[in-house]
Amino acid sequence: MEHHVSARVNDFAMKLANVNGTGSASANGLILQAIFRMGIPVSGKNLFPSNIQGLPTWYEIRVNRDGHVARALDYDLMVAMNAQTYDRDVHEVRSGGYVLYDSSWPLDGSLLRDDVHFIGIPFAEICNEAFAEPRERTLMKNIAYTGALAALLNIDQTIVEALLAESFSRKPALRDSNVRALRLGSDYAQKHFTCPLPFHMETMNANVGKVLIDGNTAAALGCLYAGATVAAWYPITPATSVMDGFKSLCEKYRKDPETGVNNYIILQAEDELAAIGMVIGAMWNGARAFTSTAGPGISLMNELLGLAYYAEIPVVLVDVQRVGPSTGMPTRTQQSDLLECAYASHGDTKHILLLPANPGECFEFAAKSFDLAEQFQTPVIMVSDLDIGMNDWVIPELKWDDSYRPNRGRILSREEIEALPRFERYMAENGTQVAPRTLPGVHPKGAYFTRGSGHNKFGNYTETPAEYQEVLDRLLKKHRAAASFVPAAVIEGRGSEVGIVTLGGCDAAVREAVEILARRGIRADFMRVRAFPFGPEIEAFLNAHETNFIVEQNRDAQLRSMLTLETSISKEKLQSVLVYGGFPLSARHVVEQVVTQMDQTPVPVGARARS
Amino acid sequence: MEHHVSARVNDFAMKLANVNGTGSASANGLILQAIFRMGIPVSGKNLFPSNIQGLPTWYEIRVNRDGHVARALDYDLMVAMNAQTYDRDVHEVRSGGYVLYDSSWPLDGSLLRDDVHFIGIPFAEICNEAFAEPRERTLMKNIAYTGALAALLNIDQTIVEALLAESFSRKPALRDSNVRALRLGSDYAQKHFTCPLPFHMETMNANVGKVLIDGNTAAALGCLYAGATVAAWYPITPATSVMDGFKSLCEKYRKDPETGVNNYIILQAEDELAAIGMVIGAMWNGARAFTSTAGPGISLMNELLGLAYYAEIPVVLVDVQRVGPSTGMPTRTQQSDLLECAYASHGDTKHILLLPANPGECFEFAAKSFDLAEQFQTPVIMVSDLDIGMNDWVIPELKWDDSYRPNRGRILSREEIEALPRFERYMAENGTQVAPRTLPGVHPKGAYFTRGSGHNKFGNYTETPAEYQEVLDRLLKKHRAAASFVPAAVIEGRGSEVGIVTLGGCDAAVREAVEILARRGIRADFMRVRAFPFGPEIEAFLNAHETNFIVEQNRDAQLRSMLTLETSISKEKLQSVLVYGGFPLSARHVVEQVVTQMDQTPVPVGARARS
Amino acid sequence: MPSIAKPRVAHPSAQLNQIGLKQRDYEGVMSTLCAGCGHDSVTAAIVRALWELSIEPHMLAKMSGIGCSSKTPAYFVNGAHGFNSAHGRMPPIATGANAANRELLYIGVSGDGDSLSIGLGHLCHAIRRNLRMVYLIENNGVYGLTKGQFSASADVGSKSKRGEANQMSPIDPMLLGLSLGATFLARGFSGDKEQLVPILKAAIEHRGFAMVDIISPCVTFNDHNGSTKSYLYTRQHQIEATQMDFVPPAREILAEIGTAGEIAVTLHDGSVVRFKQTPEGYDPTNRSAVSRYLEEHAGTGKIVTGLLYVNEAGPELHELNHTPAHALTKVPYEKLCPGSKVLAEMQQGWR
Amino acid sequence: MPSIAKPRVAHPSAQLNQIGLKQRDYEGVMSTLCAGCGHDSVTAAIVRALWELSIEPHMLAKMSGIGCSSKTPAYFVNGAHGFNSAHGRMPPIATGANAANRELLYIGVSGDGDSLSIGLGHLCHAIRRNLRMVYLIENNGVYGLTKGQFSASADVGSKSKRGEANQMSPIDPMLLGLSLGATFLARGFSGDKEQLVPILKAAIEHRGFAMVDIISPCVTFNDHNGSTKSYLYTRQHQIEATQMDFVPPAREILAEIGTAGEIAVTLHDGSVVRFKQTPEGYDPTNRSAVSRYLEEHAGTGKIVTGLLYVNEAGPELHELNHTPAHALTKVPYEKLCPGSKVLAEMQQGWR
Ligand SMILES: Cc1ncc(C[n+]2csc(CCOP(=O)(O)OP(=O)(O)O)c2C)c(N)n1
Ligand SMILES: Cc1ncc(C[n+]2csc(CCOP(=O)(O)OP(=O)(O)O)c2C)c(N)n1
Ligand code: SF4
Ligand code: SF4
Ligand SMILES: [Mg+2]
Ligand SMILES: [Mg+2]
Repeated sequence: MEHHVSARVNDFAMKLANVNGTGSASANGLILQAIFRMGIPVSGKNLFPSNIQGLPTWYEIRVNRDGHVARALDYDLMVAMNAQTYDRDVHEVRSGGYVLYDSSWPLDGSLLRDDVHFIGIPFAEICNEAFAEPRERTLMKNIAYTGALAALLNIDQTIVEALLAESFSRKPALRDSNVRALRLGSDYAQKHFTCPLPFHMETMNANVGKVLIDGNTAAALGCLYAGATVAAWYPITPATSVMDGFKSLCEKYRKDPETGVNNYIILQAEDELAAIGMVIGAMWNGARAFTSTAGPGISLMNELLGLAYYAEIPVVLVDVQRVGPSTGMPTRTQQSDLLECAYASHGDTKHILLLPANPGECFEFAAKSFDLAEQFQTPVIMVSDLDIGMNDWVIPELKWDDSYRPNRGRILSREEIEALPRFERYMAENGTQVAPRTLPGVHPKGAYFTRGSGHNKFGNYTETPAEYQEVLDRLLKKHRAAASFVPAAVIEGRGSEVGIVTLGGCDAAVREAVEILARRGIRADFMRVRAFPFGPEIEAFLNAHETNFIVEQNRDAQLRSMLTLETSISKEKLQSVLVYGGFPLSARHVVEQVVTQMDQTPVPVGARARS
Repeated sequence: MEHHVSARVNDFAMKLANVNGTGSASANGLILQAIFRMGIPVSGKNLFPSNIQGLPTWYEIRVNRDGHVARALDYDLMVAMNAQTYDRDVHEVRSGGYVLYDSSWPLDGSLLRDDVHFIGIPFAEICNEAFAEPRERTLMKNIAYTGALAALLNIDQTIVEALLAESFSRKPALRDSNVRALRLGSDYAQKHFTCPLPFHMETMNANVGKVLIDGNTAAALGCLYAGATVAAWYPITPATSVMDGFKSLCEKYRKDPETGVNNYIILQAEDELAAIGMVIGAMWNGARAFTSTAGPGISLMNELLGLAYYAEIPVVLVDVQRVGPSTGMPTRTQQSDLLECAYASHGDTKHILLLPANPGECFEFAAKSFDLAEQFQTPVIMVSDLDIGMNDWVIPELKWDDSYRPNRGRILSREEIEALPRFERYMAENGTQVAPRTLPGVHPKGAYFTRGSGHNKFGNYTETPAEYQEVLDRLLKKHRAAASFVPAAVIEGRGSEVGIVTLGGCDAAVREAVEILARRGIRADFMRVRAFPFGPEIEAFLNAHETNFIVEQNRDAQLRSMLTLETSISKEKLQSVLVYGGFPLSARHVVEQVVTQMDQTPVPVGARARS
Repeated sequence: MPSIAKPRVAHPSAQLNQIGLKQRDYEGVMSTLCAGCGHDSVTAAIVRALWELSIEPHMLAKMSGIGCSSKTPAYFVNGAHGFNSAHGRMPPIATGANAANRELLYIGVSGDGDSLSIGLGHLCHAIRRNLRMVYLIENNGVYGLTKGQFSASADVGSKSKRGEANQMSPIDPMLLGLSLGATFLARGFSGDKEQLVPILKAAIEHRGFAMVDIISPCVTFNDHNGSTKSYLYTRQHQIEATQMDFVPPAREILAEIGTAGEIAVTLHDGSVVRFKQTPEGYDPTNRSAVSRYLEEHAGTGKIVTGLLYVNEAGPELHELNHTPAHALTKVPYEKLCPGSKVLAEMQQGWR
Repeated sequence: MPSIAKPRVAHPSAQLNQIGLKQRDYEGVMSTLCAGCGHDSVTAAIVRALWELSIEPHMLAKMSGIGCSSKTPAYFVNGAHGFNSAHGRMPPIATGANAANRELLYIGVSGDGDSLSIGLGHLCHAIRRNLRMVYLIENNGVYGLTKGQFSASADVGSKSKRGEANQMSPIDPMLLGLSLGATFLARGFSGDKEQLVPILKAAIEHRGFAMVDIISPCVTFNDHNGSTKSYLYTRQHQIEATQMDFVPPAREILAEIGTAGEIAVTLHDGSVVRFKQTPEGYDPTNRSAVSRYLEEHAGTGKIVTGLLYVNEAGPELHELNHTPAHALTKVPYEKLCPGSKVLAEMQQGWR
């Protein structure tokens, strides 16, 4: 039986199955980067285990000339390098697709599928012949399959070799063996199989002005550029690389060239309670400070987030979400900390959330977090996720406006304090809900006593209901006032009766879904929420659509819940599309659920008719 | 100018202003108890500061023959024993009311009000003459004003003396000086003023079969009767007396008469994270265990509540709410931990909440918490508050059904395990969402590995989306299934177009408000929500009313939010009445807000017309 | 699906212990740790100690926090319940478990991150309560699972894989424990099972909190030059404070014990541990001498191993609380509930 | 609205210090603590120490957690910012504050509950970081604000007002600190201002974490017979380890110092603290001697007071991190932001 996949250029998906800790991650990154350099829209998704060495790990690459690079669930090619998972890996290839495997050992006959092409290359054998050291043999197997893929998919081998040369510029011997392995793989493929496969790549020009970067590094860059000097953290996947990134950047760009001193301090805290405490202390004292964490850390930070909210202390916190509850699946992605972040802490509390969709926004929003936190004297949580934070994304080059100066909010200068008859901490200025603050060490007249216990607008201790309430009510108004300052929702299309609403890293998959739905005759407008509190455009969009599908990666419809509670929109207008197994979203998930729900529920007539 | 208050029997309110730490609390409790023994419906509300000694404190007593004993805001009598607060205290008496003050020192003329009667009794002088020791003088002043009140209000003095005799049964000298002070006060009042005042008391028979008890003691009793053997806690106002109560009870009733050993253990933990951890460990191991805390503790317990939810470990937690956010006002009441408790922890989580309204329900629900926690293998949070927990309430005597046996849920016995081919931890039994569990120490075949990380229904580690999701989805169904087992809402009245919905300690004030509104021509039905997840009766009630006013003591309409999210009711049907200054609710608050909102918003026509 | 075979202890695998079990009956699922990880060696030592002591598998409860080390309870004794809880929170969870059922043997496995950072307060209080359990710190100076950050036990000057040197003074669980009144302190090395197994056995028999600090190198993130917790470094710098052979009650074979400079420590249940002191006159029951000895060796770069301190007199949690000798979970409900009559009586006082 | 008058220190109230301030310029709002609370005496000692050292009020930051003790920063130096934070979390908040601005003087006031229970882990790590601050534990053996539960520093046998005896061994912050490498350890008694003021002054000058354990009786819940933290008990059992008079840099008045058995400790900034040793030969810089001395007195029921240990050599947080000599908050934004050009350059590498 012959099965064909149609010949397609720059439009396919492949999945690479490996064992973690064997060096495959770098090889896969190399492939991604090579494709990027070929100017083709591409994405790479690392589906890795919570383990250091020895367990199955996958990497997915999608190439799409139209720029749709959300996760594809239909794999044209499976690179099956992990015998432990052959079974499910072979099972996952689309009919007519290809499986590339290590034929050093015979493939178990039961694994074979009629409708799939098997390409066996004896990578282990080849590498064992070519390399002596066990460690090298393992590592080079990865480069060998990279070579084979270069041949099979028409990846520009000179680009791959150039990348190797860059990586090993100071280790020529290593570079040479890498190149050797690469060629071994490529030559073998060329010799034994028709290259390239029907789906393959050709150089394009789509990546001009673009870079490959992960969201956590971008967030770190945002913090650097915003002028953060104090960072406190406790290690946790998938947030750790925010701080690793910040540290590397500081080591390069924050050593004072004149004095040699560090114009920053990074505190590895004893736990997350301490990390957020350090940020509170530093911000109280006038520094720009931040911490980064994931779900368990957010839970632990609950109490102090309430303190910062109530005592009106700026805080910047980056939450890189992973699968919950509890330890959950630390290396898988989800959007399930929204409610926890929005309303963190006992008592009546609301926090500002920024919801980036990609590393570009991680950079932008991280920087913006500091302005908002200082402007509104309150915690700002940038809620990212593992998919955005730890995968490399192709995005337009980051830009910085050199005229930017931090918006420190209302901090009274020495002179302003001097001029006051008396400083009263929680007295909002006319027309704004924000009360000017003073910093320690500036002027004794500016001194006040910060507390998380009941206080009145003068900053004095109170247990009087009216005085307490006056301050608490202002906090609510202040939170609402922030709606005009946070990033507005991204809205595309208008006039449809169906709206599709999403957030964060779902962006690409949902946009693709909107296109697919349109092709299927379902017209929908698109909105991506980018912050909480919600601006008026969000309410207007939801209002303008009979049905809004809220697409999000959690079980409990957390964004939909917030939209229900925090806008005046009838909840009947809000339906849910929920995908929360832990892998990045694919357009297919969205399309299927939207179609099913539209079939089931009484849908606005126009929605289908009009397209 | 003469001002009169109408003569009223068993229908008035008074407020006592004292300095805390001077012994006034016991004197006020004595008055409350005496009125209780006179068979009159009564309530006492302690409005005390977060301080040990020297600050103003108030006590309010309301007497109402019809049983309306929610907080009254109109004081017929002010007992002004604290010169620091004369000003506001005198201000608060209703026109025509009375102020009783210590005339040992002249009253500042500026404090006098024309429309109020001042009764000066030189308590300090009297006591200084009668008693030598400074400590005794301070203490006896309180008993002296008690005596004066007995005369002025017609409190049965023999009852007061009997109470003193009971208290000091083993200290006759103390009893004698108390009685002396009591008579000094009473005699002085009798001699110098017309006694009783126009409003006063007469013996009734309303308290047969009733007791005076605070909610925290009742909760402790519930835990005792449910068979809790392990308690872990960290001190915090207003939850501390739950554990103090449990300890006293255990010391009395849990010492094994045969062996002399303690059939309980109370662990004062190092913090709240530890306290909840200890409960989790004990419950995992098959004991009935609980902890009690307040808002800050709930925040700190977030992470481990998620662990218990996800690993399906029973937990019983009593949250005695106080004013938030942060440290807030620790000695003031609020209902602002609802959202935090319902959705505690990162990731998708929902917890069972029980919402008692009075000490009777604290007892009942505390006991029930254990059954529910074990039946559903999940955290159950009894959300009480300071008003319920720390004030003495008159309630029907607590009853216990001796045929009660703990519902331990599905715990496999040694024999059941033995009979299994293989134990699989998270496999729900047919028809229920609950998966039988095993306890350590029973059988090696029952052993499994409990974890907060991703697991499948077999109890094995997983990172596979479908396997993870299967378990997470069952947890949601399990939570929903609990709706049929939690206490149903209390519903009164039907057919009105307006519903008034409340929870917890607001009960009495809202019922009174419903009556007042009816007298004003606004008919409304009443519902008190008693648990989350919400049963079908809640949805039906909300549905049956055009407008539902949700009355609660927090800023952010937290119960209304939960009703919005967790029922199918249009949120347009739900309006809010919010009172959150920290003192117990009064009917007046409710009536005023309902009337204002009905005037402002387009209200169902029938609501006013029909009454 | 592990990449590596479990390290097997060399012994006749068919040999049965007193309760008729083979050593492999004490094994767990296959390890998914890195090949060569010190923690796997500790697992093997635990298996052996439990087997030698003929512990009934289901009478063991395996407790842990989060970390590579905290995963290991899955790798021993499948027939025992295990609880891989939350980062740093194992001590309170173990406290609650033990409070409920004192009849089980509790073995907690933790890491230096889990115990000395996020869980430090809990650990100190478990020590203070003298909770009866074996508390193992698989100490590698790094956070293994989160890929190599320094932990609070990283030594001054120790270098991370990135080349950075740690500068803060390490927390030594033994010194800390001593200052808090710990009743059993021992240190071993994952690579030296001959010393570790008897230490574990003594810890299991100890009637109180038995803390064992086990230097257990992380081969992936902390076994390179410059690290003071690497195999090489540890082997070179290890000093044996005491060599001991634990003798369980049923088969006290005095013949196996060395002769010179011995000291016998009588455990609470009557079993005897005998020490061969390396430093002349070392006495693990003499608190101030132990303190002095540890103080002298602190910061010298030398790792003192062995049973360092033991005090069998301290009352443990249950003794302090006068609970029954059996598990609280065994007290029948009828004994716990005072019943309706008592309830009515007690309410007489509330009128 | 306090019930009690503030305890006033007897001194000519008009006297000016070097920066022209009166002692009352160092006072705060009126105390709302119980009449006679030890914490108020500590407040008075702080006022005096700050006045004597001529600290500029606004250059002080007052940090605390939650508790009666933690309220006290409101009662001194109105002209300084204060932060009454959350229970147990003061150490990290102070760490962050100090990281941001090292130019201020940080005085943290905590209680034994705040520091030794809920905040214990944080305290240990602040010690480890050698955070430059004065950390006072107003130690009364109870939770005052929550009405008298035992704290972790309650001594064995100490009885609560209810008559219950504590049975767990207390955590001694001094022994704990020593085991963690603390660089300044002192103990005072709230009732002995003559000893406390110089201790506070030395602590203020210390370049690192200066922990002062101050026995400060809770007159309401822990000053009765049976309690080992009561005034009476403390006065009877107090032993002076060292008497000292701190001499600040500007006015070193050697004449005030006693003569026999003196030892001078040179603080990092050159200021000199001289000790009068009560025990012959006591040397607060000799770690192992200190350890031995404390060890000997631990559990004897005798409270050793004085400057117990000092090590001026340990690098503090900022030294460890090579930050500028001035506050990080003073670094201008222009120095912090690498600018658009650098951003473009760095992205060359990400293609
Ligand atoms: C609350 C929380 N914070 C952070 C983490 C991330 N985390 C997992 S393991 C670990 C440290 C493990 O170090 P250690 O205890 O030394 O164990 P090792 O892996 O070195 O054996 C951390 C920080 C977490 N799981 N939970
Ligand atoms: C998270 C949290 N848990 C509990 C409390 C309640 N609480 C307030 S003060 C305190 C203990 C105070 O004891 P200590 O620190 O010794 O101070 P003291 O009052 O004795 O001076 C506690 C438990 C709280 N405020 N926050
Ligand atoms: S990372 Fe280190 S500690 Fe973790 S399994 Fe690997 S070697 Fe062991
Ligand atoms: S309760 Fe104790 S510690 Fe608190 S103010 Fe009163 S005396 Fe001081
Ligand atoms: Mg470690
Ligand atoms: Mg205290």
